[in-house]
Amino acid sequence: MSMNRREVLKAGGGAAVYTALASMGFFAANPAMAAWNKAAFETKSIADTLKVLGVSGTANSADVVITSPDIAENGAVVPVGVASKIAKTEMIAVMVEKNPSMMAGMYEFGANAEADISMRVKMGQSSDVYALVKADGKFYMTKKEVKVTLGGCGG
Amino acid sequence: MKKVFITTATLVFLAGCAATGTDYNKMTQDVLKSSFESRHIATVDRLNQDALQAACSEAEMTGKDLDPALRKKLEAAEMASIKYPADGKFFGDWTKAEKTAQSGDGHTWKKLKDGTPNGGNCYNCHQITKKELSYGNIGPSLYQYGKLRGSGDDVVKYTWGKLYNAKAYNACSNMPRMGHKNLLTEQQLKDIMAYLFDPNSPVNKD
Amino acid sequence: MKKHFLFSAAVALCVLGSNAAYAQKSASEQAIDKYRELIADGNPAELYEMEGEELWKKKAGPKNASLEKCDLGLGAGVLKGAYPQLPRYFADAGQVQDLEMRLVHCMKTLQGLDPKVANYNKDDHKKVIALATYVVTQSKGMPLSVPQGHPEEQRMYEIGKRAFFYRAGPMDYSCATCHQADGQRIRLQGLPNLTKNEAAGKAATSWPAYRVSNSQLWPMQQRINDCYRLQRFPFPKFGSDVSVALSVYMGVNGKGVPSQAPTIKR
Amino acid sequence: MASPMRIRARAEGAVADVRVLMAHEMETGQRKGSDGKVVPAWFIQEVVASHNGKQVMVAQWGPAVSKNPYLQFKVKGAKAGDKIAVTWKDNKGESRTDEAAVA
Repeated sequence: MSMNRREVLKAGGGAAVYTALASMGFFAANPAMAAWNKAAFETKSIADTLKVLGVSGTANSADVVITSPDIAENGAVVPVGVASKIAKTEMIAVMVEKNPSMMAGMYEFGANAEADISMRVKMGQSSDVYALVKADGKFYMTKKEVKVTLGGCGG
Repeated sequence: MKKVFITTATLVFLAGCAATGTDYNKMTQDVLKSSFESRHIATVDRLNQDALQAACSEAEMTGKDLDPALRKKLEAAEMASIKYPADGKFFGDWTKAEKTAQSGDGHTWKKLKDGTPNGGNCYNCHQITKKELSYGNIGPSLYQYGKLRGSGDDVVKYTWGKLYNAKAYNACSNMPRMGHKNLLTEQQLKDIMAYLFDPNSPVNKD
Repeated sequence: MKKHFLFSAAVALCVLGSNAAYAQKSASEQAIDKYRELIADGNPAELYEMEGEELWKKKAGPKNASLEKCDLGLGAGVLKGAYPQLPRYFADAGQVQDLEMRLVHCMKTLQGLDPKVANYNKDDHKKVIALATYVVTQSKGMPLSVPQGHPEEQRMYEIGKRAFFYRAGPMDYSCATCHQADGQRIRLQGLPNLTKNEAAGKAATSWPAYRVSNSQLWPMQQRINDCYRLQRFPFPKFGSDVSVALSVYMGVNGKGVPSQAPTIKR
Repeated sequence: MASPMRIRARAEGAVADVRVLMAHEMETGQRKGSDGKVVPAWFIQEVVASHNGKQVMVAQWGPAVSKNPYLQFKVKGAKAGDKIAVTWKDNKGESRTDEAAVA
């Protein structure tokens, strides 16, 4: 049942997409290596992350919406959704500023996907959650604060 | 709707009373004994009730108040258990109290790591500071405790007593007997006292 | 069916309307409600449900049998509606059993296994949880109806009620300390009033629940077990009578409430 | 062996809403186990989604994604009966692919 990555790419005819993504700098250039962008997951600040991703500047946009609770009852599972209404959105990245590994996830979209994802992240403490969006070659960023509380009984 | 619920609850209790109550009490004891096993310091002898626990369990199950004479007797015994600080100093270091108030550690099935003090579980039931939003409401708010009450000898002594053994003032209080049952150390109680009364602690200042 | 839903909606409205605490919900409590709403979909319990279905249908043990002939109270292999009528008295076992105990009973008698369930959420107990999750899912929305026909079932209710109010241990806590009044919270965690119909029914049918705080799926016995830990009682053994008695007490108090399990919780 | 995913895909007009649950520990590599030793990092790094064999989304994840990950995304032009496939691959090289039909 389980397929390795290359088989999936072949089966899905995704090699072209893969190359295209690699050229965008989000995946390692060498397809034989893991595509995972290690550097982007090791940054310690928003500024560093933007640098690693080759982002020189970002604009604010009301068309990028973060859906998350104001208070999370438990930091182990914090729902975060990001939707971009900006035309030609190619990528959404979700970052938690105060996490040791602040990059939570990066999503690259084909033309047949809507730029609208939801995921669940761990948060060690209350923090701003950032959404970085790339659309038509330009970058947009927005943020939302999520407070993490201690939920229930002790013991 | 509320009325319906009350009626149902009453019926349930009556049904319980109509049956041979003593037998069920004995059966409950037997079931408790066969159901639990000792783990670390939480040994099976914890299932044995003292007179106060037994009286309050019965009162809460039947929904009847304690007999006034019994209440008086129980409260007097608890009052006699209260030990005031030997050095006469009620106040410790308020900066150490927040940790105790936050923590729910201790007294359970697992040994705490060496050096970890028992927690007071305070926030589980009480609002204490403005900053901590995650607080329970089983006990009254303690926010601005000293600011609202001052720090006269009477209120200080009463507060110490309440922390040490809340049952001395209300036999079936939900609050644990923090000093009497050695749940917290005298020093921890002193630190909490300072937290509640010191005008510079976040309880009163924020 | 339609009528049934209308009825529960009416009950829900009444409860909300009569509950003063609801109107007073703080901003924090409302934010927590939003959080719970957001995590409600995509309950990882579904992963266990899939695993449980496999375990139910797969031949295993010295007798090389599946659990498909397991009698959960409504006849061999009947899943739908079985869970809301548990715990119940089983003549073949000579005792009142809850779902977890009954599953272990079937693993022993049908498959010839001797599942190691003493360690909660470890070893074979994880399989029992997966199986329980599969079983409860088949009865979602069906009304809770824990039987009280057999004298043993009645006896367990009476013992459960006494155990519920039984104060002991260094903190003098009983189950009732937290669960006999409306609108109470520990920290921000609302505490159901288990002496009342709606709250008792919801609580009785919420487990197994996926606990996001420790990423574990907990069945009812483990929930009760952890309450006793927080009460600073000794350790309730798997399948202990006190656990079953409390389940019966809650289940009977919650009669008629639609089953919710599996759920997701803090 | 990795446990199966739960994939639910529902057509809502011209768009299919896809919800995926994956069974994975998602160890951060920063947590200490009961023996006091650091539990090594073990988490899903890539997720690839396709619609009738055509890739729609590729995600890269870090260790901050919660245990037993949940992912929701939207596919344009997916109709009832269409196939949605999801593959994940973790940092140990293990992977899993599952498929579901759009309802």
